[in-house]
Parts: sequence; C-alpha cells; structure tokens
Amino acid sequence: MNAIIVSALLGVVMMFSGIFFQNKSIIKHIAAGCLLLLLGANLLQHYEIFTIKIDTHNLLRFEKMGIFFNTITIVATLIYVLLSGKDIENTGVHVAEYFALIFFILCGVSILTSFNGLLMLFLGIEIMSIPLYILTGTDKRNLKSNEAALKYFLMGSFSTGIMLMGITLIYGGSGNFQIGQAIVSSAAGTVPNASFLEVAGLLLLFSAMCFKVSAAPFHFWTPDVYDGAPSVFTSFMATIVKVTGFYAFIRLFENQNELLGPTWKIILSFVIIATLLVGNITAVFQQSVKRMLAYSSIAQAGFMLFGLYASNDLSKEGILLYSAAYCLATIGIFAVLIKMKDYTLDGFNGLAKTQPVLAFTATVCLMSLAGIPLTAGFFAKYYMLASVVKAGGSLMIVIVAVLFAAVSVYYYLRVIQAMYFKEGEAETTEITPSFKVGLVFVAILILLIGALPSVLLNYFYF
Amino acid sequence: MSKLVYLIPLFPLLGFLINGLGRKHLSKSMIGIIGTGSILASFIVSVLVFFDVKATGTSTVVTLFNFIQVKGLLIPFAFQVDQLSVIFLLIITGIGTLIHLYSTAYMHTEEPAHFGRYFAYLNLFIFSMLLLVLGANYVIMFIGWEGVGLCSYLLIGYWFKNNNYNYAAKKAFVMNRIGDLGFLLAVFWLIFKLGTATYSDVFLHVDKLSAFDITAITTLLFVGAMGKSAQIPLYTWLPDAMAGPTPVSALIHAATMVTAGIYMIARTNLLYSMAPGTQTLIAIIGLATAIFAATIALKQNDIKKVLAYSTVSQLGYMFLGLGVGAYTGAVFHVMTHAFFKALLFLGAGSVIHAMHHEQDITKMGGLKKFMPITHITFLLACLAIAGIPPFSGFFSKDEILMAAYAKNPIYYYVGLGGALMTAFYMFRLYTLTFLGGFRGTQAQASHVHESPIAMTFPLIVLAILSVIGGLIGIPEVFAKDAHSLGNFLTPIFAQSAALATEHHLEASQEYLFMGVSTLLIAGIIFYTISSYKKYQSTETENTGLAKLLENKWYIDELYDAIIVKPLNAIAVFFKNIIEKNIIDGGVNGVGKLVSYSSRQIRLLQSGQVGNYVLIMVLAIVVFILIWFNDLTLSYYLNRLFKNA
Amino acid sequence: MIPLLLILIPLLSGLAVFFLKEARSSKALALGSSVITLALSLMAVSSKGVLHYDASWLPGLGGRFTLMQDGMGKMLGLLTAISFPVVFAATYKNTYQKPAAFYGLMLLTQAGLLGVFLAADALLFYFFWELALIPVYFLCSIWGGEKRIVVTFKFFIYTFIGSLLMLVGILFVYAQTADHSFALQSFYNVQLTGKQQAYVFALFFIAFAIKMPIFPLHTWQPDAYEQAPTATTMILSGVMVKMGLFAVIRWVLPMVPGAVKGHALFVIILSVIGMVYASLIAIKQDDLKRLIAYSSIAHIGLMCAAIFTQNQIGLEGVMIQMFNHGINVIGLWIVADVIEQQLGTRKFSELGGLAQKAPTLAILLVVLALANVALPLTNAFVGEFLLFNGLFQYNIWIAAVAGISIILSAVYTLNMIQKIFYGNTVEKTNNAVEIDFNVQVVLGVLVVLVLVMGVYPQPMIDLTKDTVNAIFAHR
Amino acid sequence: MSITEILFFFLSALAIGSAIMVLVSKNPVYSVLWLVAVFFAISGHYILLNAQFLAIVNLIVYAGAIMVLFLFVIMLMNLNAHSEPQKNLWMKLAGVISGGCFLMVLVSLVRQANELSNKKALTVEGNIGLIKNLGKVLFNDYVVSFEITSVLFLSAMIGAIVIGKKD
Amino acid sequence: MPIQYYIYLCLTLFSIGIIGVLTRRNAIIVFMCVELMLNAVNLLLVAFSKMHLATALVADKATKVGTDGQLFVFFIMVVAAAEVSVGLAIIVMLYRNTHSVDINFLNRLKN
Repeated sequence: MNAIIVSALLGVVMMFSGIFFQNKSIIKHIAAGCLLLLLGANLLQHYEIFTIKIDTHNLLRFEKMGIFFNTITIVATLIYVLLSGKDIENTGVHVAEYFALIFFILCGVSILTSFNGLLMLFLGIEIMSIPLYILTGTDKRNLKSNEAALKYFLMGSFSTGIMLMGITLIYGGSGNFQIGQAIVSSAAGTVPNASFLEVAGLLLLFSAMCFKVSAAPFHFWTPDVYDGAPSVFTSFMATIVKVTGFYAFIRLFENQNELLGPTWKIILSFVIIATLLVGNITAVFQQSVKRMLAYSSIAQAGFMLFGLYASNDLSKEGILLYSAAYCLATIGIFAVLIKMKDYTLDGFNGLAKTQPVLAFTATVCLMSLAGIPLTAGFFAKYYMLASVVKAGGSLMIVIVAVLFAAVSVYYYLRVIQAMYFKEGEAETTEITPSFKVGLVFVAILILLIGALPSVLLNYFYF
Repeated sequence: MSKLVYLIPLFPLLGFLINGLGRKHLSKSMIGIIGTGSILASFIVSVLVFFDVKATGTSTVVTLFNFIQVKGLLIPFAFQVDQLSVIFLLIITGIGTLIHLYSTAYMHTEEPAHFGRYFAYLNLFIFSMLLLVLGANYVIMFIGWEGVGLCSYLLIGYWFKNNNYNYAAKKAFVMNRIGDLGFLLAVFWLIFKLGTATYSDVFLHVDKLSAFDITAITTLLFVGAMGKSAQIPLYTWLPDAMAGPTPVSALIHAATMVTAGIYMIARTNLLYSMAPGTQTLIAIIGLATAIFAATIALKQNDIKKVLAYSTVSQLGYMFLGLGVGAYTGAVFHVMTHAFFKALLFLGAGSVIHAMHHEQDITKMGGLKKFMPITHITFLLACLAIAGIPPFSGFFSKDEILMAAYAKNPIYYYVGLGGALMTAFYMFRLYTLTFLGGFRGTQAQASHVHESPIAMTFPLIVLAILSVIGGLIGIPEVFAKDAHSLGNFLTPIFAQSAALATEHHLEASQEYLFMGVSTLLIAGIIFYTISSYKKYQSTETENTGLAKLLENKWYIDELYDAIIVKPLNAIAVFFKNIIEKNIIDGGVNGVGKLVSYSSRQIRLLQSGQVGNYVLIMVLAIVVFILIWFNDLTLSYYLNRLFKNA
Repeated sequence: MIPLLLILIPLLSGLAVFFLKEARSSKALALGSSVITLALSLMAVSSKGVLHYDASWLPGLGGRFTLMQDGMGKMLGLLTAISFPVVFAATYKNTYQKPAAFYGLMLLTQAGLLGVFLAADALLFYFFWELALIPVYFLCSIWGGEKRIVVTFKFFIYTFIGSLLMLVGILFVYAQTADHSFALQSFYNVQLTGKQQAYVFALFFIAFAIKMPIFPLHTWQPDAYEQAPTATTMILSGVMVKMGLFAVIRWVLPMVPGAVKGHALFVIILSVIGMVYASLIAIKQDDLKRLIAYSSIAHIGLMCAAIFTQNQIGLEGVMIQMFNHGINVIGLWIVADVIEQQLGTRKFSELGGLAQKAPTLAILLVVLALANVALPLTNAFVGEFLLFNGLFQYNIWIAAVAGISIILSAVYTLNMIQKIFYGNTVEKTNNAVEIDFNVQVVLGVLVVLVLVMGVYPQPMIDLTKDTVNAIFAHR
Repeated sequence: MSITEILFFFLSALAIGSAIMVLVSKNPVYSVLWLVAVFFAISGHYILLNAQFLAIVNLIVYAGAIMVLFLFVIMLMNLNAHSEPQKNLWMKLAGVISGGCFLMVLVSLVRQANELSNKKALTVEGNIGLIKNLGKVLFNDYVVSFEITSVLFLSAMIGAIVIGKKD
Repeated sequence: MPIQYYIYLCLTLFSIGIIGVLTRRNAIIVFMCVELMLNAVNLLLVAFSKMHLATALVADKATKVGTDGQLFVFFIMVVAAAEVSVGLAIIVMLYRNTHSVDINFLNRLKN
C-alpha cells in the first residue's frame, strides 16, 4: 500500500512543482528525490518496518514478490530519470506534468503488482495506460508523435473493450470478479469441465493482456507507437510499463495452467512462437535502431511469455530477474540512442572511436538483450527456459525459442558492428561526464547481475 | 654383439643430424667423410652382428623403450636381429657405403649447403631403411617404410628448382602412400584380431586368425608391397623417380628401398604360406610386372629409364619367387640384384657424369675406349642381369624360375620370355652406349673421360660382387648343401617350409632348362650386339607396337584419364559447387531466408489501424475456435508441442 | 588452487592489459602472463591425481564454481598454455592498432578456453564456452581481413546457435538430475530414457559439431580462419576446435551412452565423409590459409569419428592427437603468417622457390607438413595410428574409406610445399629473406615437440590414461 | 407476451437498429445522434432491469456529457458527409465478416453453454440497483478503488491539459 | 427474461462496435464505436448481476449479490469518461496538425 499512496501523492507534488520552480533541471532533481522517497517507502514495506495499513476489502493483496517487483520498477525509473532526465526536459514545456504522469504510472504499477480481482486489474491497467497515451503524444508538433498517440489510444481503448467483455463473461460464469475458481478441471487431455462463459472470458482477457504486453498477433501497435513516441518515453514504455504488464499477466494467469487444460498450452505456444517470429524476424531488416529496438521488445516479450507458459516458482523468480535485466539494458541502450543525432544504423558507425564509453556500455546492454552469458540478460533468458524445461514443457518450443534468440543476436550485433568495426563519424549531442558515469554504472550492474544473479534474487527477495 | 644392434641405425642418424644441422658450416670433404663414415661404421657393426648371428643361429630382440602402450596394445620400440634382417643389413650398409663414397665424387659440383643436404638425406634414408629391416614389429617396420618413402621423395626432388622433378617426387610419395594405406590396414587388422603387431607374437598366435583374415591381411600387405616395390598397378612412380641424382637411383630405386616389399613378405612368409590365394595373386602380379616392364624397357632411350624398367621387371621376378613360395630365391635375387643393379646405375651415373648429364643412349656410343673401367664393370653387370652363368644373376633367377616351374609351368615359360627380353634390352643399352661410334656432340667428345677413383672403386667392388655373388646360392643339383644362403635362412622359413609340399624337379630336367635358357639368352645377346653395333640415330618415328612401347603403353596417360582427372574434377566440383553453393549456400540461404521473411513480414505492419484490429479480432476468433473445437489444426499443434 | 589460478591469471591480466597504453608493455604483459600460465600448467601436469577447486556460486540454481583437472584437463590445459606464449612470441613483431585491446582480448580468450577445459559444472562450462567465443568475435571483427565483418558474423551466429542448443540440453538434463545440480557427477548419474537421451545427444552434439566442425556444419571455418588475424586463427584452430572434441568426451560420452551408441554410425559416417570431402577440397585450394583450414577439418573429422567408435584405443588416440594437432596446426599457421607478413600474399599462384631464399623456414615447414600428413616419428603418426586403429575396430570399410584421406593429405600437403618452396622464385619471392630469429626459435621449439612426441609419446598417453579409463569404467 | 418482454424486444430492436445506423450514417453528426439513441435504449434496459442508478448515470454521463463532447468536437472540426472518408468495399466486407465471425463464435458458444440453461435475469424484482444499496457497498467495500480512480482522473486531467493546451 | 436474450443482444451490440472500428475511417466514429462496445459490456454486466441475484435470492432474501457487477459498470463509466477526455484531446491535437481525422492517413509509421 505504501507505494500506491506515496506515488499518487508524489505525483501531485510533481504536478505542483511546476508552479513553484521554473528551472526545469530542478524539477528533474526533485523527481529523482521523490523517487528515492518512493523507494524508501516501498523498502519500508518490503522489510516490514512500516506499512500503511488500510482495509482494502480484499481488493488488493500484497505479497513480498510484488513489493520486490515494485522496488525493481522504482529503481529502474530512478536510473531512467538520472540517465534521461535531461532529455525529458527537452521534450516539451510541461516537464513537471510529465514527471507527474510518470509517478501516476508508477501508482498504476503498484496496483498491478498487488491487485486481487479483476476490478483492480482493470483500474490499474487504465491508470497505467492513460498517462501513456498522453506521453506518447507529448511531441505535439511532430506528426509521428501525434499519429502514434492516436493509434495507441484507439487500439488501447479497443483492447480495453475486449478486456471488459472478457471480464464480463467471467463474471457471468462465476458470479464474481475473481478468476479461475469456478472452473473444475477434469482428467488431463480432455476439455475441462469448465463454464463456457468463463473460458471465453478468459480467452478475451488473455487477448487483451497480450495486447498490453505486445504479444503477437496483438503486437501491431508496438512498433508504430514506440517509433513515434518521443524516444525518452519510448524507453519508459518499453521497459517499466511493459514488464509490469507481464507481471500482472503472470499474476493473473499463474494458476490457469491446469484449469484451462492442454489446449491452453497450444494457444500459448502459438502466441509465443508468433511473438518470437514477428519480433525477431522483422527486427532483422530494420534500418532505424529505434524501430529495431521496438521489434526487439516484442521479441523479448516472447521470451517473457515463457514465464506464463511455465508458471512455476522458477518462472516467477525469472520474471523478476528478466524485468530487472531487460529494464536495465533497454534503458541503457535507449539512453545512448537518445544522444545520437541519427537513429539509423549508419548513425552509429564509428561510435567506438568518437565515444568509447558510450559504445562500450551500449555493447554491454545489447549483449545483455541478446542474452550472452556474463550479462544479466543471459540469466533472464536462462530462467525462462529453465522454468519451461523444469515444468516438463515441450522441449520443441524451447528449441524454437533459442533459434530465434540466435536471430536476435544477428540484429543486436549489427549495432555493435556499426559502432566498432565500421568507419564513420557518429555524431552525438553533448555528453556530460555524469551521464557517462551513469552509463558505466548501468553496465557494471548488468555485468554484476550476469556474474552473480543470486545477489539480486537472494539478497533482496528471500 | 647383437645387443649393440641399435648402433647400426644410430650412426646414420647421427650422420644425418650432423650433416643436416651443420650443412652451412661444414666443408664438403668433411660432409663426405661424416656421411660415408657413419654408414661405414654401421657396416662394420653389421658385419660383426652377422657373424654373431651366423655363429649362434638365434634371433635376438632388443627392446629400446615402449613406443605406444595403451590398454590392449603394446608396441615396443624394438629391433629384431635374425638371419633375414642381417642379410638385409649387410646389403643396405654395404652398398650404402659404396654409394656414399661414389656420391662424394658424383655430387662434387654442388654447393656445400646442398651437398650437406644431400648427404643428410642419404643418411636419413639409410637410417629409415635400417629401421625397416630391424623393426621387431610391423609398426616399427612401418616407420621405416614411410621413412624411406619420405627420403625417396626428398631425394627425387633434390633439385627442387625443377618443377618436373618435384612432380615426380610427389608422384612417388603419393603412390607409396596408396600402398602404405594397404600396409596400415593390414596392421590394424592384425592388431584388431591378435592385439599385437610384434612378429613373434603374430606368428605364435597365427592359429587365431581365420582363413579370410589371413587372406585379407596378406593381400593388404601385398598392396603395401606393390607401392613400395613398384608392382602393377603402382609402378609408374619408379621410372619417374629417375629424376633424382643417379647414386640415389642406385641406392634407393634399385638396391634397397624397392626391395622392402620383398623383405616384408619374406618376413611374413608364414602368413603367406597359409594364404594360397594371395600367393597366386602375388605370382601373377609379379610375373605380369616382369613382362610388362620388360616390354617397355625394350624401346626406351633414356639410360636411366631402361634401368628403371629393368628394375621393375626384376622386382616382378622377385615377387614371382615369393608367390611360388621360393622365399630364399627371392631374397637371393634381392641380393644379387642389389649388386648388379647398383652397379648398372652407378655405371650409368659414371657415363652420365662423363657425358655432362646426357642421358639419351642414342646420343652416346663408343664409350668403351674412353671409360675402360666403367665399360668392363657395366658389361659384367649386364651379363649378370641377363643370367649368363656363372654370374650371380643366373643363380638367383634360375632358382626362382625353377620354383615357378614346380608350381606351374606357365609361370616358367612366361618368366623365361621376360628373361630373354631382359637380355635384349640390356645389351641394346650396352651396345648403344659403349660400342660403335661416338654419336654425341663435339663438346661432349672432348670432355669424355674416365671417372675419378671414388667413383670407379665402388664400380669395381660391385662388379666383383656381381660376378661371384651367386656362389653363395649354388643350386642343390650342383652340389648338396651348396646353397649356403638357403641354409643360413632356413630358420626364418622353417614354418612355411613345413606347410609347403616340396616337389623338386628332376635333376635332368633342371639341367635341361638351364642349358636351354642359357643358350637362348646367349643367342639374343649376340643378335642384339650385332644389330645395334652399327646403330645410327634416325629421325623416323616409331609406329605401331614400337610406338606403344616407347610411350610405355600410355599407362601414365591412362591413369591420368581414369584417376587424376576425375579426382580433380570431383575436387573442383566439391569446391565450387557443393561447398560454395550447396553447403555454404544452404547456410547463407538460411540467412537470406530470414532477411527475406523479414521484408515480407514487415509488410504486415501496414500502418493501418483497421488492419491491425482486423488481425486481432481474427486471432481472438481463432483462439476461441481452437479451445472449443478439436479442430484439425489444433490436433496437429497438439501433436507438435506434445511434451518431450 | 592451480586450476583456479590457471583461469584467474589470464583473466585478470587480460583485464589489466586493457588499461595499458603502450604496445610494448601490453605485449610484454601478455607474454609474461602466458608464460606464468605455462609454468602453472606444467606444475599441474607434474602433479599427481585429479586437481579440484570448488566454491559457491549460484546457490539458488544449483550451479557451483567447480573446477576439475584430470588427465585430459591437464593435457588440454597444457596445450592452451603452450599455444599462447608460442603465438605471442611468433607474432611479436606484428603490429596491431589498439594493441592493448588486442592482447587483452587474447588473454580473455585464454581464460575462457582454460575454463572450458577445467569446468566441472555444466553451467560454468557453458559460461566459459561463451567467454571463449566473444573475445574471438571482437578479435576477428576488428583485426581481421577484408571480409572480416561478414565472415565473423557468420561464425559467431553459427556457433552461438550451437551453444544455445547446448544450453537447452543442459537445462533439460539439469531438470532430470536427482539432486537438481549442474555438477558433472550429477550429470553423469542422471537416468534418462532412450528418447530423452536422443534429445540430449542431439542438442549437445550439434553445438560441439559446429565447433569442431563436422561436415556439413563446417562452412564457417575456412572463412573464419582466412579472415581472422593469424594470431587468433592459431588459437582458433590450435586450441578452440579442441573444445568440441573435449566437450564430447567430457560431457556427452559418459552422460548419454545409449544415444552415443545409437548415433555412432551416423556421426562416424558424417565425419568420414567430411574427411574425404575436406581433403579433396584442400587439393584445389590456392590459398595457404584455406588449405590449412580444410586440412584441419579433415583431421578433426578423424578424431570425431574415433571418439564415437567408443573403444579405448581410439579414445587414447583422440587424447594424444588433440594435443598433437594443436601443436602442428599452430606451427603451420605461424608459417602462413610469416609468409603473409613478409610477402603480402598467401596465394600459391603468387609464390614459389622460397626454399632458396629461406631454407630454414623451408625445413621447419617441411617437418610440420610431414607431421600434418602423419608421417611416422612425427607426433601425429602416433595419434592417427591409434585413431585409425579404433576406427578399424569399429568398421573395416569405414576405416578404409577414411584411409583415403591419408593419401589425399599427402597430395595437398606436398602440393603446398612444392608450390611455396620449390621451383624457381617468382616476382613476389625474388626479394624474400630468411625469417626472423624469434620465429625460428618458436618454430624450432614446435618442431622439437613434434619429434619428441613422435618418438616418445608414452608420457602423454600415460597422462590422459585416467580419463579414458574413467570413461570406460563408467559405462 | 408480457409487457416486459414487449419492452425488451422493442428496446433491443431500437438499440441494434440505432447501432447499425451509427455505422452506416455518412454524416458524423448523425452517427452521434444515433449513438445517443442507442444509449437511450440501453438506459431503458437498465430501467427494465431495475438498475435505476446506472440508468440515470448512463443518461447523464454518456448520453449527456460524453456524447455532447463528441458532438462539439465534430462540429468544431466541421465534419460532414462530404468530408467523411470511406473505406473501400473489400475492407468493409472484411470488417463485417470478421466482426460477424466474432459474433457467431460467441453466440454458438453461449448456445452450447449448459450452465446458462434456465438462467434468468430478474427484471423488475431485486433492488440492488437502487442508489442507496449501491452507495453503501461502494463506500464500504469499494472505497479503495473509488479513491484510486481519482488518480485516473488526475492523470486524465493533466493529459487533457498537456495535450490540449496550445504551446 | 432468459439471460440468453441479454447475452445475444449485448454480443450483437459489441460486434457492431467491432465492425464499426473495422469499417470506419473517421477517428471520432471509431472511438464512438469503442464506446458502443463499452456500453454493450455495461448492459451485459447488469444483466449478469441480476442473473446472479436471481440465483442467490432463492437461498437468501436479503442478499446483496450482484452489487459488484453494477458497481463495475460504474467504474467502467468513470474510466470511459477519463478516456474520452484524453482521446478527444488527442484527436483534436491531430486535427490541428493535419486537418484530418482520417485514420487511413495515419501511415507515416509503418513496416
């Protein structure tokens, strides 16, 4: 509860900070301070030192894992603000409002990590989505940004409709807004003796959640929106918002494996493979790094879906690690990308010569995204695959996944090639030393988690 | 004394090392002394060992260390000294010494570094050859076996600036390798069945081998012998090997290395005696080679080529001997052949030396008066090889032919035909070279001279040996137990002798054959000398059979067409088509497929919200359909993703 | 402690080299560190028994930092430890842009390689497997030849696919282990059904087959060897291809004996096809590096086939041949490098007559080339003798077909010698000079090793005997 | 046929008919008006189901506020039938077919659902839809979510300002 | 009333909403169709709430079963209102820049 309340309040604080401080960079620092505050509040609850206790009438259910996930998102946001804060300032005039919206989104994140029942899920998702529609459209003069905002909004509200229909059907079947209680499972291999309405509702809900986490074939908004949105906000959308969607998704469906029967796995594998296929294959041809990253985020979603596919302890741990690894790497690479004058691959040519630190950290981030050992991304992918194997899932789908992972190496490496092996004068905007320090910190964090993932998992989580 | 046998290969090895490493720093005379001296030392030790063996009559195995020892296989680095190896030791070191001596003079025009290289190679060759004959198991023999092949390669390509020589060297090595593969397979077979490659163990446990095993092993070993001893179909390298310096031809390609096959089969005589099928094969191939090579030799004009084909032919006789079970005869012929063929080559070398590297006999003639010693020794050698009694060749060849008759009279008649051809081409060679008028250029005429003492001394020694060498193998018909070589070797061949059914010819029949063959050969010799004495070189081209013979039956061309060219074609096909297009193309194809599908799938991202929503709706419909109906699609998907 | 130090020294010195500025000091540090590693490795070889090191690493996952150095580990550790100083010394005069990065990456590669050979924990093994790959990617892409980027890219993705499949295999086995551990012993003790074994075998073997490489998964190799900087190529072909062979012996053979038996014929036939195929292609190569590359494919094919014959003689042969092939091929690459550095070409059609200009080089190369064709009394003979023996005991006909490569190897090796050294000098070789002293020394050392190992191979056989016995005892 | 049923069918027909008209009207203004009609019909259904609170809210919020907002925007943009873009026929057909598929699949599913047999929705009976009852529950059990919606509104407000305000 | 009637009605309205999204190009109309979908959902929720109430009333006369369904409708309306304000703001912004609300022209971002 701490995080929900504090983030909402801090959002209001940020709203008003715009009135009192005209200097934009002060606002950034305030935001960073507020984030630290939020982190503190969340950690207080994590270590059970001080918790705001409110009777939620069973609408929210707090568990250690969710709170830990909050910590991850808050830290990621903090890093994001520290790295890209300057670029948020440059996006438009309403800087304080942007930060306020970010805090509201974090409020939505906190709700989604603790929802109990479909009502809070719905509200959480909307609280997270509506500010995003706005953030997407903040570059008002830019037609791409406008277009992205409208597309995102239209498709987002459409998916909300689908989701609500799903919720309604579930309600019709079970009489309440909890899921998965009225379904009676029967012998393996046959269709469970479930309420038809409820199953249909679950499928609709599933589709809507797929939309939110941009799983194929509901992913179409992702490349366009990520591409059109101002890069700073793409970074935020692609990381914190996305992994939260996953967390909610898995929280929602974690017990559905047995209940929905074997057919469920087929649908899920279909979605996973389609996601991996679309994300990885399409990314190969992209010339714009930003758009490539958009597709790569779809591909990463495919991997995260394995957590849903396996749905066991390992996959929950894995999704935490995956979130951390993915957020770090993506925030890092976007922070570099934002500094580039040219977002195309050729724009990165020779970056290693002009900006060795940037190139090195970008390489670490890309390697982490590609899942190469000794980076955090490896263990993230590792957990996902391991959870499927451990759950006795199909080995075939794991093999397909690793083959696509190899494809992903192809496009990630192209950026590294451009930076290190190609001739060119990559142009960047002004790079401050503190920015470099921040990047190196991110890179070290990635490598540290890559070498000793148990530090993250055991020390904080258990 | 036999315990010191390791000294025998050690000296040449030291010689090789000193000459090889110090070739830039040593003077030529020093190199010559070291090279020749090391072999001489070996020879002396060999002689001592010989008398030791002769006295005790036992075979000794000296193990130096364990070469390879793994579970189930022990291959010691061991030497075996017995009657057979001692004979070969004497031949190798003895003739080796003479040829080293000869080389110091023959090669005197070389630069010191190359001179050193030459002697290093020669020493290395002697070392390898000694390993070959001394080894107490097939693996050590194989070490020497390949080692001599290597030295042959190095020496044929000694003048490495000439690419033709290099090709010849390569050809020799590769053809030897083909044979070596057979040898190796045979060794593997032995190890597989018996778990050992040591002679004594193999012969002790020979009863564990099935008849098929024995036939296969012996055949494969014989393939090895084919390569090394230049038998059909692997003989073509030997004539080409004449690219090397002439002493090398004398040592390697006449006296020693090419007889390794005979040594090996003689060593393995027990197995061969147990495999009559292989014996027949050997006899037929040997005989065919003898005749075939003799026909080619009839029409060759290069002095060394004639001798090369003659060597091939003589080797064929030796294999005939092995094939009919006359192991002693074969070894005997190895020995006599070593004497007279080395002599012939050295004589030829002397001639070539005198003629300033002219090798075409049609451009020689009348050298008798310029080079008396060479002439006399050469004539003696020719008589020996032609088989005129009492020269050495007569006894050894006769022994083989008699044994062949005992086995199958056809062998004898064909073999005799070969012997007649031998007489013809040898005396054609002799006549064209030494008799008649000088047909060379004026410049050559002014320079023709007898060779220095270092060259003529070996000639004289070998000539003596060629003349009297046969006396150690006087046939039984002349005197009981006169065949001292046979007696000496008895322990080696005792087991096969026990297997073979002895059927000697009647003494009268034997006399008859000897007489007739001697008369025929003498007739041929007279005919040849008289017809070629007045020879004048004509420019007319040979036709018909003569042309066929002059071009060696076009065997090289045939091999080129049926083996080399197809192999090259396949290699090119593999390289340019399979590798580039299919295998690498397949790999790249996957990459291309990915980028192609990338471009196609990308088009789905049309930018149209309507299309996006359409696909989403359809996906939902499909999901519901999959869940609620056991559609064919879902059935297959189910099968596909069933748990492993 | 020695196993840990073996990995740590190159790792730390590799990281340290990155921070050096001067070429001289980075070279010196790299050489010094590699010599220390060599000394440590010799200590390991001289010590008795199996060396262990164990530390906690991933408590939640069941992965531990476990190192084990048995006979095979000692032998390959020695090979790695010898290779690097040799390579550094032989290429001491080569100049690189950004030398610090070059030597740093090389040392990281060494750490990765040693880790692979010592790891006794599947996850750790996988880590080192990749750690060995990534520096090579950068080495080849930055300092390689003209087509380096494309070629290295292919190489990287190719091997990466393989290692990902191996990862799946590791995960699968891990899930089946009784104690949910990645430890080598747990993997050995795992009970798998026939079908599971087949899956695991396929997953592991593809990774290793790509690394070796086995026909038809080999096409990355000639390109990569050709384009990589020669110092890296030496490591690639001298040591890195051994990773595949090593891994099959260490991880596949004892873990899924049933599947190995079931697929042996298939693998052997592939290997033998590869041998003959690669040999034939080698005959037609005009490029020295590509020739050596294809020759290497042929040799590795034989070793792979021998592993799958599953008899003791063959396996002993693989052990000794892994070492020998490493030594020989590094020597050949050094020669290739010397020629390319001096004359600026590797094409046979532009070479010739070098024996007149550089007789020492010619002699050294001839010895190495003869080792390449496995002539007796060179080291490779002992190995190939045992390998063929093993293969023969498996199937006579396959051994006979494989034997063809003995002949073909003579053809292409002699071709190479002839075209480079014999004949008359041509335009490019007219002004050639004898090689530098440091290269002479290095090659001399290698040649001595070749001969010593060829005459007296027993110590090496004894060194690896324990591994072989353990594998056969396990079955 | 009871009066309830007659009302039900009438309202349903009105709702569906108006909804279709929303789609087919070329003039956006008409579409808005037809949509208002749909909302009225739905409000009628609410009343029929004795959900008085929702009926009123629906009228006020949807038909009143939201639709008027729409109407204002349309009028602001001066959109009319002439400026109204039309999709090509195939796209329309594809849209109708896929929407029809969606409907068909769900309807057939409902027809198969056993658990719905003999289930009825109370129309007049039951007073849970009264403001008093709803209010009690809302401010007891659902107070947290009610408060949380304030965050939603705040962000929507900020959004409208950020997006709508001319820089 | 049998619950099926309500389900069919609402599904029909929902599908009409979907068809509208698929067939219209005017962003405002598309958005209106989404609103139509939401309303269909609302009605269905109310119908279900009364259905569950009917079941529960048999056992307990004072039951409050079904309230949650109607409250959910309330929250949907709240959210819809918020969405509309943001959505219309976005549409207006776009119109200001392009003078069009045709979603088919929204194809600067593709592939």
